[in-house]
Amino acid sequence: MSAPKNLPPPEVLLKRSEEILAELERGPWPSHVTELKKTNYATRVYGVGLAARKSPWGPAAVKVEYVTTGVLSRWARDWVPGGGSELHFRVFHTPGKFLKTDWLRQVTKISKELGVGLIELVGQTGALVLNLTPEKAEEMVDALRSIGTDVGGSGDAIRALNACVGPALCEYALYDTLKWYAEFYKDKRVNDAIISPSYPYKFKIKMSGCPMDCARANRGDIGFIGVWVGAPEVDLELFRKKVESGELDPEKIVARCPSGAISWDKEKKELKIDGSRCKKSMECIRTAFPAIKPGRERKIAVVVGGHVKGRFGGKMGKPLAVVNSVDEAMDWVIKTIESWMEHMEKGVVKHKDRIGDFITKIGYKNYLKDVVNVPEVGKPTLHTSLRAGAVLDEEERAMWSKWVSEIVEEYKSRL
Amino acid sequence: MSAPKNLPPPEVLLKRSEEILAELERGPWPSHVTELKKTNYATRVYGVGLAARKSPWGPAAVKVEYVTTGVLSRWARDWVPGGGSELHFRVFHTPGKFLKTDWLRQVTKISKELGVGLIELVGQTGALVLNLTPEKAEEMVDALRSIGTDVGGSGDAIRALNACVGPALCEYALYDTLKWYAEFYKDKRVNDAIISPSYPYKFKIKMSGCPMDCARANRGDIGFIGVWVGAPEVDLELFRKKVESGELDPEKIVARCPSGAISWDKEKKELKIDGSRCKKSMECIRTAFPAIKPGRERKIAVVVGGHVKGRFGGKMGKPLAVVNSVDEAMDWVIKTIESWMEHMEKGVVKHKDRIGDFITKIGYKNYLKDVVNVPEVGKPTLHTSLRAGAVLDEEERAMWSKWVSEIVEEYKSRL
Amino acid sequence: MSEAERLKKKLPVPYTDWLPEVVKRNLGKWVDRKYHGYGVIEHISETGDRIFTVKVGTPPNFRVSTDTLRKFIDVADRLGVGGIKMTRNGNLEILTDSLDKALKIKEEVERMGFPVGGWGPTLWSINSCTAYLTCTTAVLDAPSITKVLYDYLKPYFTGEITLPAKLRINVSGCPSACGGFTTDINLVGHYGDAPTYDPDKIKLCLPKSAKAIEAGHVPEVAEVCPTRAIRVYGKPDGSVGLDIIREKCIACGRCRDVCDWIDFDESKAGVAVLVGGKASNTGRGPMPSYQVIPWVPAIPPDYVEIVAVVKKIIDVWRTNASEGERIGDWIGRVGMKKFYQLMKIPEGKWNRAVESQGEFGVRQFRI
Amino acid sequence: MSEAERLKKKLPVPYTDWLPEVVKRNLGKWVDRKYHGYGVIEHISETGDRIFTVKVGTPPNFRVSTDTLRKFIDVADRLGVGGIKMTRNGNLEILTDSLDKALKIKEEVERMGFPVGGWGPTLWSINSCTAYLTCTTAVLDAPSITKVLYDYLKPYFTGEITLPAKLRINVSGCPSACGGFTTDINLVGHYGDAPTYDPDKIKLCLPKSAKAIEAGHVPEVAEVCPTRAIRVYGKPDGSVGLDIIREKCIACGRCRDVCDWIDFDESKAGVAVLVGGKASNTGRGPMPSYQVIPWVPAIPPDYVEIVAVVKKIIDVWRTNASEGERIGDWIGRVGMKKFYQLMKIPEGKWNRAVESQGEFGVRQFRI
Ligand code: SRM
Ligand code: SRM
Ligand code: SRM
Ligand code: SRM
Ligand code: SF4
Ligand code: SF4
Ligand code: SF4
Ligand code: SF4
Ligand code: SF4
Ligand code: SF4
Ligand code: SF4
Ligand code: SF4
Repeated sequence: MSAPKNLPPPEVLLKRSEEILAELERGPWPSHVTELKKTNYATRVYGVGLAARKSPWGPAAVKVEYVTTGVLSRWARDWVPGGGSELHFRVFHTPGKFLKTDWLRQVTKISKELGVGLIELVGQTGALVLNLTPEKAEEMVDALRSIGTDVGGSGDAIRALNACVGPALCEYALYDTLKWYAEFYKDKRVNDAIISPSYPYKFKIKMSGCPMDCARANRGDIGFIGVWVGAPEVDLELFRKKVESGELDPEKIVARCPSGAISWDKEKKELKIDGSRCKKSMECIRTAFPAIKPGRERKIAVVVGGHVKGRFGGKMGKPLAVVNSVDEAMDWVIKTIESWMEHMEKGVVKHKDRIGDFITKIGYKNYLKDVVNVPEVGKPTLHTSLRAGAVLDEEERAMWSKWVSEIVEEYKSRL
Repeated sequence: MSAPKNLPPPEVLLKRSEEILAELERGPWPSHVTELKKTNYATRVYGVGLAARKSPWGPAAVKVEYVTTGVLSRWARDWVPGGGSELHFRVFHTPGKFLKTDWLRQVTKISKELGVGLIELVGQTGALVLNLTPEKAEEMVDALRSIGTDVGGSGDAIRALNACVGPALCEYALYDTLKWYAEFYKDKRVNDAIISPSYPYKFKIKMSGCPMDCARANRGDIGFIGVWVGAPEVDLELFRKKVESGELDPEKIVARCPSGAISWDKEKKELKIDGSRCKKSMECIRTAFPAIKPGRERKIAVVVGGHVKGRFGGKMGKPLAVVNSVDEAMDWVIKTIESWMEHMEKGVVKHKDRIGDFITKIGYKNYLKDVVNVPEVGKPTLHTSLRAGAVLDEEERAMWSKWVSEIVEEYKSRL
Repeated sequence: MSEAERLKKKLPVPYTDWLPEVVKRNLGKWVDRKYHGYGVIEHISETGDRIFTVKVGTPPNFRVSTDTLRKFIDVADRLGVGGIKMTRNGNLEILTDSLDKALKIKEEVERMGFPVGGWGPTLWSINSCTAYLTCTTAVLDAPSITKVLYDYLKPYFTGEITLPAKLRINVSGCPSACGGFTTDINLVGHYGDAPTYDPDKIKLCLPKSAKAIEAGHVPEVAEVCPTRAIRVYGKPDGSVGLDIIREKCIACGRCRDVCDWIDFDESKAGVAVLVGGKASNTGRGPMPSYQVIPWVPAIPPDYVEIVAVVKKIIDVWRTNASEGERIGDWIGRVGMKKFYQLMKIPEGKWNRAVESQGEFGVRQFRI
Repeated sequence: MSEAERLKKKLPVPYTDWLPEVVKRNLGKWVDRKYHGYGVIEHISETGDRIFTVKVGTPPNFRVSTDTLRKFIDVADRLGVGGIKMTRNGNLEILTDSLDKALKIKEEVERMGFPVGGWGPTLWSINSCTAYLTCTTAVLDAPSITKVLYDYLKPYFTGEITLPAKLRINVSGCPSACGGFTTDINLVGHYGDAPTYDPDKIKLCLPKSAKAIEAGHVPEVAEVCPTRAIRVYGKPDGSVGLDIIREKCIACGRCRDVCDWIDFDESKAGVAVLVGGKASNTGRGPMPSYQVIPWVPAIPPDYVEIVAVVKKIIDVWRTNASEGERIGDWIGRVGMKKFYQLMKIPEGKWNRAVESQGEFGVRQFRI
């Protein structure tokens, strides 16, 4: 990128930078600039960028031995007075992003001593991001390993996984999101892919414990969302109590259900939920918990191909299947990735085609049939195949004849 | 078609035929065989078909001068003892299929004197079907004309139109189905197409006055369905009266609404319907009419491409647009047919591709854009285009700057 | 008559000319209606006029002789207002102006042997295509199947026994499904196997010489096949051969529609049963029907197998559905798997249990 | 360290090792929860244990110095149970075991200058990408925009002013939208025009010789363009030329993502505003957001234009939505046209009012 047009002379630029940075330290909300200034991060470079209205950073080529993902390095553009450089690691966050204070102290120690003392507490994908200097990079990797984590998750590879807090704190969790967060990391095939970026593009895995989808699994390359079958579970006694005490207004609960599944019999004080209609909106549950809870028959909905931008624009995940355990979908994840890679070799998928783009290219039906071999959940289009007729062999005809004759037998007396 | 295998000798076949026909005259429901026997229709041929378990009819080539559709002629297959022939006309039914008795007497006269005395009171598409003999064919056409109707509606042409009874008897009708039934016939372009079959395949037009869709417009090549905007209209006073008298159970009405749009405040005896949710299911209306009626802002939903079988299997109509009058859609009908024909010339559409097949072939989005030039109603697929960004020129940027500056002005004091 | 004149069509316009006087007078003015038992509706106009309609069931394929029709005309003249209306589904409605007369009409037509019924939670009618009566492509005969079904299901039409909701049945003699196949229960005749052909006569549907095939011509009989199950090829002797690839065929009959020498083995033919279709926007809205039983033998004249299967479907529905639930709404709620379980239907390639998704009809619009 | 050893990753497993003791003990045993003002939740376990979480807002892009972080650690040790949890949206939760302590924690962090809030009908947080802090492809700076917005919207976070429902805002410096763009309000920086390029340096992103182009090679900078707005061609002198066809460009930045010498004119850059996205299945369910305002100028450090537009969106929503209605649910109900009317937004090519149809997320399944 070239220098901004009409770039003022360095002194002016630096002065303007100072002013803007000062401005950004005012106001009631905690300031990132105030934080930056407490560290060895090149705050001046950031300020110059703001003054020039252009990112001050260009790509640099710092390498860390055998660490092929999770390292990002920049140098200041040539128009930034005084230059500067920046290096940061994307580090595997902890499951549920719980940080025990003793461990966190170790992190701050590493950050302070080997880094520049600046931390992004959680990246937008879910990593822990630590800024550092090139000189200490190798050492920092070792230090992070010594406290049980590592660097990884950038480039054309599996990215930082993201799971909602799930059973660790949340009463709604329908499966153990954190367990599966860990299981994914442990899977050898996933693990290999975390190490070296060789995919057509990035790949993100997101897990939410329930339909609230706090992890935005809906938008992952693959997403897992806890659900239940049928109606939410109602503790009628508790519900009535809450109604009597005025805590709950049953009419409001009925009205807010987006599927019209709930009815309240005021006389009998009976709450009924039609499970076949329930859309799992969580509306009744979040209002009346624990008098209304998710149903007992727990499942996991798997969606695939969500992402931002990509080749064909952003996409919401498409339905893959409803499973009993994340395990059941593990093979699909691998098959999807393998096929995505194969299609890159064939030239169908190009570099920078996300999974969603890949599915768009080969067609959703073909993806389901040929790649993961999963029956279609439903008809995603307005057309459904509507035909009468069958080509049967003797055996099949005999089978149906027999089937019919049993019904004839059953109905004989009534015919 | 060849003769059935193991065909018994003629005497046996005829005897079996008699037995079966006799059998079909028993039972509590009025028998078609009993009717056949009162006419000059070749009942024996029908009976032989049943005995042989194969249609006894093959195509024949009776022509009526300058009548190119609506005439169907058959001869009995060579294995039918005694042979026979059959000819029938598809005749334009009356609007709403109302038959004034004096007119109907004339029809029976024509049927008896020029035909064989057998009538199909309404064909499955909506025609009036009269069986006749080849000798009297020309004469029968003239006779039908003299009573104000005509022969037409078979082959690759516009078929018998079908409209529900609409305003003539039905309190739900949201537009005048019968008027538009007639208008379609009057339109020169439609009229031309009624005369000579030159389409890739048949074309059916169906009109229902309301979402009950008694004319099955949902399944027409083009279908018109009356709808309203927002919520049904409620006459609260009448509704309350009906509740008090026990005629209506408001809880049941709430429960049966498939969209959860209705709420009933028992205390205040208030019925509220959320128009934005209402799916026009007619459930509340049919139960509580006239205390609940269709809304006042009347529209017509147009669907396209429905049919049975076709090349790619049966289809339900796809959404085209919501209009204020059938008139607005007239051009689309013509454009659709023209493009369908053009695509046949280009070899894209083949003989026996219905409109729905044609749309499948060229793509629904392309159909909307290129053929009828109608904006898409909504996103029929699971993917929606999700992008940020714009390429603007000075003028556009100035326009947005100005727009923003007005908001800045408005909010200045609060910033 | 000149060609030009002959080509000009007489069309039923202007439409108001065709309406009985009392209908014309009250066009669009209906403000209420009352049901008086099954089959009789009182239409109330804002003008104070009333029309009573008496709905009469008709023979299969809605076929009547002129003699019978004249009897109805007489009744309509004597007890009615001089008008009959045919419904789209073949019932014959006699129009009159008082409940008294309506009930008398009911009595008279019943005496003629014609049932009065339909509307509400009943069997509204059985639609039948023409099939062996006049049709060349028929595999089975729809009117006789319809007759037998009607005989058994009459109490559901007259309302002696009510149902959870409206029931319509369509019967078609072949997969063209002229009877329609998106209603509650649809019976559709089909080959039950790939078609055969008369090896000699089939030539009438093929080009004469192999050269045409080489030049890229695809004869219509092959072209219309949706699955490319028909292969046409040049033979060494210069003539043209045809193969039907059984594995690809779906027994749709499109080849038969365009070539009379495509044939089938009547002993293998049967009816497919499709259920759950709807046009109306009530309940879960319009939806297509699905083939749930690919093959039931169809043996005239008693068709016991078909009757037993249809009765069982109705029974299973009656016992399990909620009030107001059409078959499709009910299956939509409980799932096709559950329906299969109740019917003990084995699932296979030709009747894979599917879940319909998406909305149809007016529900596709945001209004 | 050997290559093999170095390549082996240390991963945060087994996962229970990472949980604070009291969390581990109550894993999956939560039976109820109570809100104590905004930001504080009491989690009630079937074991009788309780955990109180105090949710603290963090600086833009969730950036803190180790010094500040240590202060939080001290609080968590002193008043909490030795654990902090980061949320997916950058809030810092301190865990403790009594309401008393929770309120003390609230007091202390507020004294440190950090607000406590979120949950329920409030602003839950503003997610910001890193942009000018570290990113090479940034068009605008997201953290500073976020800072200014937070300054103005703080009362919505702390709950001093409540909203109809949850509000999340995402800010991203370029169309890659690392901040995400399917939440309630999304601000996304973009060029505002087709990109430009450095005519000399661009060669680094192109093949050296026209021969490669003739041989069919498409350099990545052209290949990634979704609209084929980039044309690469051989020049007569054997070198390679590049054109950007403005009419086709949608300013997505994919060319820039793979070639550092693709450039833009910062005076034309602006933010696009997308609204109505949701991941949660509440209300009308998950839905994508749509670009409703294609361009708002973004001028640091006060970004008044952006603040005014965001405030107006919030005001229009607050005044018109029903209780519990997220922005997307509300617009879904009243229609985008209505929203445009209320906001007086002119409709054009880049912000065509659309109606989202179809269901997303778990609603795509029949469960
Ligand atoms: C660090 C982070 C922003 C942050 O401040 O937290 C980030 C930063 C960058 N993203 Fe991102 N993305 C980050 C989360 C996201 C997300 C959010 C998410 O994962 O939920 C998205 C949208 C979701 C998605 O993936 O669809 C995202 C979509 C992109 C894209 C567009 C992807 C696409 O499909 O088109 C790009 C462009 C690219 O890859 O070339 C991109 C590219 C980039 C680059 C690598 C651009 C560059 O080369 O300068 C940025 C590096 C900046 C830097 O210096 O680190 N980033 N990026 C986030 C990663 C940290 C982490 O791992 O936790
Ligand atoms: C902590 C967090 C998950 C995590 O591990 O990171 C989380 C955890 C919970 N979410 Fe969430 N949500 C979290 C991000 C999200 C997201 C993601 C996002 O905002 O990008 C979503 C879906 C995206 C969206 O906005 O559609 C999300 C949609 C919800 C909802 C539905 C809100 C709605 O009105 O649509 C609820 C229910 C509610 O608020 O009534 C909810 C409720 C909850 C509760 C409070 C459950 C409850 O009501 O008892 C969970 C508390 C667990 C706890 O105490 O830790 N959570 N929640 C995230 C905290 C974000 C923050 O710091 O503000
Ligand atoms: C007469 C009638 C049945 C009846 O007893 O009422 C009928 C009879 C035939 N139909 Fe039909 N169809 C009749 C309504 C229908 C309907 C019902 C409707 O329109 O709602 C359908 C299904 C709806 C649709 O069009 O999608 C229908 C779908 C077919 C098809 C399949 C069309 C397709 O798209 O694949 C064929 C096959 C063909 O055209 O080659 C067909 C072909 C035939 C032929 C022409 C087959 C033949 O060549 O023998 C039948 C002529 C029998 C005869 O002797 O008249 N008929 N046909 C109906 C027309 C009378 C009328 O105009 O009122
Ligand atoms: C006469 C007829 C239209 C015509 O001009 O041909 C008709 C006319 C009426 N229909 Fe219909 N329907 C007629 C075929 C249909 C069809 C078509 C079909 O069955 O193939 C449908 C849609 C297809 C379907 O089954 O989904 C249809 C779906 C309805 C419904 C919705 C039934 C349901 O439960 O889903 C109602 C409302 C009801 O029954 O409560 C209805 C109600 C009505 C009423 C009775 C309105 C009312 O409740 O006051 C109309 C009476 C007008 C009158 O007195 O003449 N009509 N009605 C048709 C009579 C058929 C028959 O003889 O049995
Ligand atoms: S997604 Fe569900 S289980 Fe997970 S934190 Fe959110 S509300 Fe809890
Ligand atoms: S979870 Fe949502 S859809 Fe299901 S019953 Fe409760 S409110 Fe209705
Ligand atoms: S479609 Fe509607 S208007 Fe027409 S007859 Fe049926 S109920 Fe009446
Ligand atoms: S018409 Fe149907 S969807 Fe609309 S409010 Fe009445 S019952 Fe509900
Ligand atoms: S369904 Fe088949 S058998 Fe019946 S009339 Fe139509 S084409 Fe003939
Ligand atoms: S047209 Fe239909 S019946 Fe004929 S071969 Fe093809 S699939 Fe089979
Ligand atoms: S959104 Fe753009 S500017 Fe922000 S971090 Fe991502 S790539 Fe960089
Ligand atoms: S910004 Fe996007 S659309 Fe424009 S040239 Fe670059 S890649 Fe193509």
